[in-house]
Amino acid sequence: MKILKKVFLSLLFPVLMFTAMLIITASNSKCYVNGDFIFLKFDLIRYVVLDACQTICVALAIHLQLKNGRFDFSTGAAMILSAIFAGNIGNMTGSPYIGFLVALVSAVVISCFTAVVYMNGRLPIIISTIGVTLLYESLTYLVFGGTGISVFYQDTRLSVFGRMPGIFVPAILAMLVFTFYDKMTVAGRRGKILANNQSAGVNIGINEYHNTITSYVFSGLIIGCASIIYLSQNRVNPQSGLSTSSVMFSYIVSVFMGRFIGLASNDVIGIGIAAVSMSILDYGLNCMNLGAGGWQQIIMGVFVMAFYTMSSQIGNIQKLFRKLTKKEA
Amino acid sequence: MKNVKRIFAIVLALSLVLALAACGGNNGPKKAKIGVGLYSDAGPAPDSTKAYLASLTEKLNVEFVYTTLTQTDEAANISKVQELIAANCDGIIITMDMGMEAILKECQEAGVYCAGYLCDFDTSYNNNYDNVFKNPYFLGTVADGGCGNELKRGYDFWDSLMEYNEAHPDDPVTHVSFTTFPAWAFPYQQEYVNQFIEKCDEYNKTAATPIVYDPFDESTDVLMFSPVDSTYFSKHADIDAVMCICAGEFVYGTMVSAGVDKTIKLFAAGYTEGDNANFGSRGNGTYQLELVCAPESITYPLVLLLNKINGVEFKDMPAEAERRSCTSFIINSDADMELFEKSIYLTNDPANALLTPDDVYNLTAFGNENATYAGLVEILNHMNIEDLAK
Amino acid sequence: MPEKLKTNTPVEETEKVTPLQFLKKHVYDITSYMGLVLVAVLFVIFNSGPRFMFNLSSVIQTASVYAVIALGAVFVYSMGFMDVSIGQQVGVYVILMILIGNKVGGVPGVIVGFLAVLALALICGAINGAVAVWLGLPSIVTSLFLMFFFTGAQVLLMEGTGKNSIELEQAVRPEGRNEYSLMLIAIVIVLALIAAYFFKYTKLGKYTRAIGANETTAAQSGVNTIKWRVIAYMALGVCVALGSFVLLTRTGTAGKGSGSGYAMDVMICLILGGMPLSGGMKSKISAALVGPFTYVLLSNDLTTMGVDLNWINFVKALIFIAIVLLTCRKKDGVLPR
Amino acid sequence: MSKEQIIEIRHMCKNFGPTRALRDVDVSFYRGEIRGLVGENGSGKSTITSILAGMQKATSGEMFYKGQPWAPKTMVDAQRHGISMVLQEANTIPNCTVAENIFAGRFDEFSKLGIVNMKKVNEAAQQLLDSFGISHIKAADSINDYGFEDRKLVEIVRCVNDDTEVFVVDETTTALSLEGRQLLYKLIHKLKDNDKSVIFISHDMDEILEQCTDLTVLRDGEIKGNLTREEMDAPDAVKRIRYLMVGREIGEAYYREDYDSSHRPEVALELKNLTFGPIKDFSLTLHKGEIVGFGGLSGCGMHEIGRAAFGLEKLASGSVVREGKEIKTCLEAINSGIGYISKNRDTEALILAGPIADNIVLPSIPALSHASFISPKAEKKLSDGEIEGFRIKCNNGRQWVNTLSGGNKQKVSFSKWTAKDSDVIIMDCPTRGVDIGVKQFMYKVIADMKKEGKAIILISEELAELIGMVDKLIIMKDFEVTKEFTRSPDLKETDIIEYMI
Repeated sequence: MKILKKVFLSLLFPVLMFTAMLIITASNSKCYVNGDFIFLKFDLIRYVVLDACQTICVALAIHLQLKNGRFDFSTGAAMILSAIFAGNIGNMTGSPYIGFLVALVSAVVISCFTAVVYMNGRLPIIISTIGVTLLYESLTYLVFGGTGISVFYQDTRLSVFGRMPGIFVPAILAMLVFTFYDKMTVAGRRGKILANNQSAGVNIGINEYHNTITSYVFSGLIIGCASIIYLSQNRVNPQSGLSTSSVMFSYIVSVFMGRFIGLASNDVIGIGIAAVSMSILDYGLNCMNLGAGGWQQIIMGVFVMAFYTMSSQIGNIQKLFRKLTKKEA
Repeated sequence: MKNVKRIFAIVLALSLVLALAACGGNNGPKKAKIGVGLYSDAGPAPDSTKAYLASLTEKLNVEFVYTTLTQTDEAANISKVQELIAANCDGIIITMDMGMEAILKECQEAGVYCAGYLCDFDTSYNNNYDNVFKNPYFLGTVADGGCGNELKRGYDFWDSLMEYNEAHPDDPVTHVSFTTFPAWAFPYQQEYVNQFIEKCDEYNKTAATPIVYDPFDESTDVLMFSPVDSTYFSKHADIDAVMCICAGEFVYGTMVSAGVDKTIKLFAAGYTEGDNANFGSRGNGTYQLELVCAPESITYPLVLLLNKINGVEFKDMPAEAERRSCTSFIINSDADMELFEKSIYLTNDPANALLTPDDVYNLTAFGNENATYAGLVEILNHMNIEDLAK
Repeated sequence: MPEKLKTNTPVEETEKVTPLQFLKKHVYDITSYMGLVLVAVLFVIFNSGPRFMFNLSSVIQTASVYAVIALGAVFVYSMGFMDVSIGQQVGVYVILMILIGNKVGGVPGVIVGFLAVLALALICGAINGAVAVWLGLPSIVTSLFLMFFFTGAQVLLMEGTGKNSIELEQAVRPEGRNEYSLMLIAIVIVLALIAAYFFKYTKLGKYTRAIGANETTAAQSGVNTIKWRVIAYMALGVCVALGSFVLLTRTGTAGKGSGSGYAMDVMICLILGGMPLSGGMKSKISAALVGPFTYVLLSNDLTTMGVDLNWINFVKALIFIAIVLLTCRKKDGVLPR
Repeated sequence: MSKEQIIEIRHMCKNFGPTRALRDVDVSFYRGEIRGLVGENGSGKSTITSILAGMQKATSGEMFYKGQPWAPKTMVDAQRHGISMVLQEANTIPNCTVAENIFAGRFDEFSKLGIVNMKKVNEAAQQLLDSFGISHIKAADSINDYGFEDRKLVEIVRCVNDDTEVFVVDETTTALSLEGRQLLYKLIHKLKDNDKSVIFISHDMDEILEQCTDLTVLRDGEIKGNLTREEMDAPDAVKRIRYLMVGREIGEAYYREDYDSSHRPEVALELKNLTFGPIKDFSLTLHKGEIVGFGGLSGCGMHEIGRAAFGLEKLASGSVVREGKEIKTCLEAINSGIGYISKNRDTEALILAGPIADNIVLPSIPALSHASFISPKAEKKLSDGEIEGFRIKCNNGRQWVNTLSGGNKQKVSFSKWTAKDSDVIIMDCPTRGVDIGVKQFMYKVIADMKKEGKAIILISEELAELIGMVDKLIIMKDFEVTKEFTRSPDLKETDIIEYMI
């Protein structure tokens, strides 16, 4: 009974989203081509899978640090930089697997560097991560001739991790890594304690440095997963002027939403479901030719606001849940 | 302390340069510095342009500084140009028609000449001709694909398609769709589509198997400089080929993720790194046409700028700045691609350039008394794929 | 205080402050001022040629936009908040000013356009300040919302015109370059004086700093925190509107990308100027003047010094990290968040 | 009786920048004793114990533990070797389970290759809780489900185990209600009886005299005296200890000396039928020149009444009225001349990261503002007047509050309202964590305020203070008023306590 309820509450949002988009697209003439209703096509599933997997990876990477009390501004830049390493080396060796490996390794190294700057610099996290973001972005102009990488996603042999079924490998890996870190490792448990009461955590003997670096190793792994997908789906351009922050901000919707949906189950499932929901929304907008324009941005903005409002009212909502369950009992 | 040392070193270096310049006499062209505002940080076109220019520095006694302009922010472009002026540039080559009037005011104020490359300055040409093209500090521009009344790119696409169908009689392309960049950025791309349609309609009157085209749809087929929608191939069901008037990369990625890269052909204007792997009969065989502008066409603005800087002028120099078309590489066969792969565009090796430093030197008014503007314009007509074979 | 309790007990001897201690205490201010002096000296050295005045006015043109916005942003940053929507707001405002200005025509058009934009900016300030409190959101979320909203609005507005670039018909800047520079300097100085007055000698500055230092305490000491949050964001709004106007005077045109990156640039300017991102009592208005000029001069210096384009960002990043290491480093205790 | 020495400290010094917190301290602790440590704020009590328990390092000096040199790396390191410490502030971690709270520092004992076995952790934690006789706390529950008392108990469980040889209680009792104190007293006496050593730091003289077997007095980072149980039982012990602590005669005048409970006829503040949260239908009339005191355990609702009177609580019904006007927000309260000294001094009453002067003038800014202009001169005059009047120890008004000692901080939060010249002042635990010298000063200020005709609500957990200061004393229990007393020399703590528990 309890499980059924959880499933119901978790699936409520994507189902609503799907139904809403179905109704909206069905009543929009642009969604019919030669009388064919394009919303309900295989494209939907393919798009949702490809898009959601990417979103899940980035959102989990952001969420992992956020859960540890750190808003890491450099996640986007780390992803782009490791994608450039992975893409170029993968392209030279002609192997997507080596590319994946390089993505993981370089993302971990980059993340650890972020952690080292943060810890040894003893700077507020937002300032230190803005600093390393500038640094990583500048490096995108300096490594491999400063041209980013464009051939990787074009080569179907290399871009296996950008398509089905290969895309499931990094996505599932990211989810496993997150769950493993969060639920099973000493570092994850301690991270939670530090996030909730930093000085008490330190006083009872948690080594913050050790904990921070460990958390960055894990978030690095997840960023590696994100970058191999990004690399396999997009041309990776060098970046400047904190432009990678837009990567962060566009995926943060799913983090906020996922934390809210995750109340009924857990974060990973919540973020997964949020990613799928947002992908359905995007696909519906695409069908109506609103996918890349101004309206999509405005809708995103509304979602950011709506879901953060809901998650900031989590306490009240939880109380409501409890009341409801008590009544039933 | 370090800074003091550095400043000392710089002062020393400066005085050395001055001394050298003073002793140098008037044997070669004047030392010049040219700022180049490219449209992108990276990619084969910027890279090969830089490689080509680098090969000219010694012979022409010119130094190049680069910056990147934007397509959407005038104020940013002005700042970039101001930085180039601050870096002591004597001339500036620009690739974006964004805030030109204000940029030229800056140039005029600083006494710096300006010329265009890879850009037809169409917005300025139509809306602001007096302030831009009549400005004495704007020397002219060169763009591929024709400017104004010389448009013919739509016909190139059609010819290329015909060539493909002749080469593949068993599996001809019979159903096509289009993609373009938005009209506000590239006003002629719509015209190219119309050219293609005109040819196609004409062909279908007589042809045994007519070629069907999906009518151009503003909301689906115009790309906002981002990849084509995932729903594009649902909206254009049953097509055999995409006539991509813009860069092919914006379509190819979606083709790959939609799994249609082996079944649908791509005719594209604008080469991206790696396209050659899937060109013609190679790889997935997706790409069947590439239209590329030779980086050597930058010779046109460069020569005009250097003439001004050296205080010389062609006898037949037109009174007002012109925009000239240059021919482009039309690559629509494996053989063409092989030739293209040997060009400076892909090798970044100036030895493969269509023009040697001496050639360029001879095109200038200071390097060759007999050099003419007509001669300079003429070389722009010799940047075809056939010219690579020579 | 009851009179008779006042005794003559001497207040404890004032400790002597050694120069070293003074340096340590003011490392933040000193670093930011030294930074400005250094880049200014380099600027003079590398631009000593005939183009000195030209380059100086280029710097003024670029930096004055940042300075105008930063002068407003100081109020928001001193509360420990930030606004990531500044860039997109600037973009939309510039476009709106042109559209309205051209529709109405002439100088009145420019004025009407500016007033309309000012009204819009004030509304955004109110949203940023009040809605966040009502809905219990961190202020970054409302500004994220506005960022998305204005990104969309800018795209839609420009698509509506069907052009890459729109131009204001009425000339809004003096013809001469030097006159233009003087105009900009005058705007910045006047605005800086006004902002400094409000920051140092009125409730606005005192309350925003108090809110940044401890919002609960401020509320329990008689500060209407919602009201002053809204007013501070509105002050930023006024400055964003003014900054948009200054930006418009540079080119007289606007496009899809106008204003992009300004939110981050303004933040970097303020950090370079010595503004703590957490706000509070160490906030200072001078950051809004020192920062922008340091930032722009630095860019200019690196270009004139002939640093390769690809390396400029790298050098800038290193300088940024070095400055924050000198100024924001927390000595002991737990890792800062 | 010679007791076995367990800890010896030799020549310990500790400097915080230019401040010398400990000056060449020599002290020993023995098995089977409860050693009280007293001294004014900043005298170095907590510094000694925190160095002992591994929270920080000494600048110089040696420590010996069980005869061996002792240099703990962290608190956990110390705890593993048997030295544990409970702090004054709440130190549990919200949003985590009880088990995580107890074992977070010791996860390694339950993990292999960095993977922690939560099941084992929960089991071990429950066992531990049971062994302390607090089985009503469940290890797997979230700590958020438990109240303040229980959380403190969890903290104690976290600190004390079978291996504990030395147990440091650093002002823990100030934060505890009577119940909690009793539990703690039981625990330390049990430890003492088991031949362990307990170090007990407190500001509460009665508590020290009741619970400790030995006493050490510190002043300005130096040991000023040691008292045995016999000496503590001597009739003038309190006076002697105070003398050692302050270094001068305190004099008789400590609390108010008069027993005149009259007040002026004018009503200063009226609470009419307040209902909010668990508090139902509370009414009170406060007159000018009257001190109304509230006493009770920390969770009895008295703090909430204080907040409500200042407009900080959202009322379900009823009203707070001053001079005919209803007060709904703290802003209205301040404007109508009400001041509030929060018990959470560092988080609510003061801007720690800011100058003293700015703190003092903050409520007075509207009055200083003329046509938007606030004169720096007027500000300085106002703040300097208060600094002088309150004898706040500082270099000048630009010095930051977080550099001040607890007592001086509290003076700053008092002076905010005297500067504003508020007529009604609500004080919530105004002397919490403040040393005797400052306390005496504060009492004098309060008494003078009464004479000036100010109306005062004094909420306190210290009964002696209430008895000594207030005209009318209201005792609360479980959010209800159980008894009211009027000022009288005969009022005894024992009369009151029964209405509290």
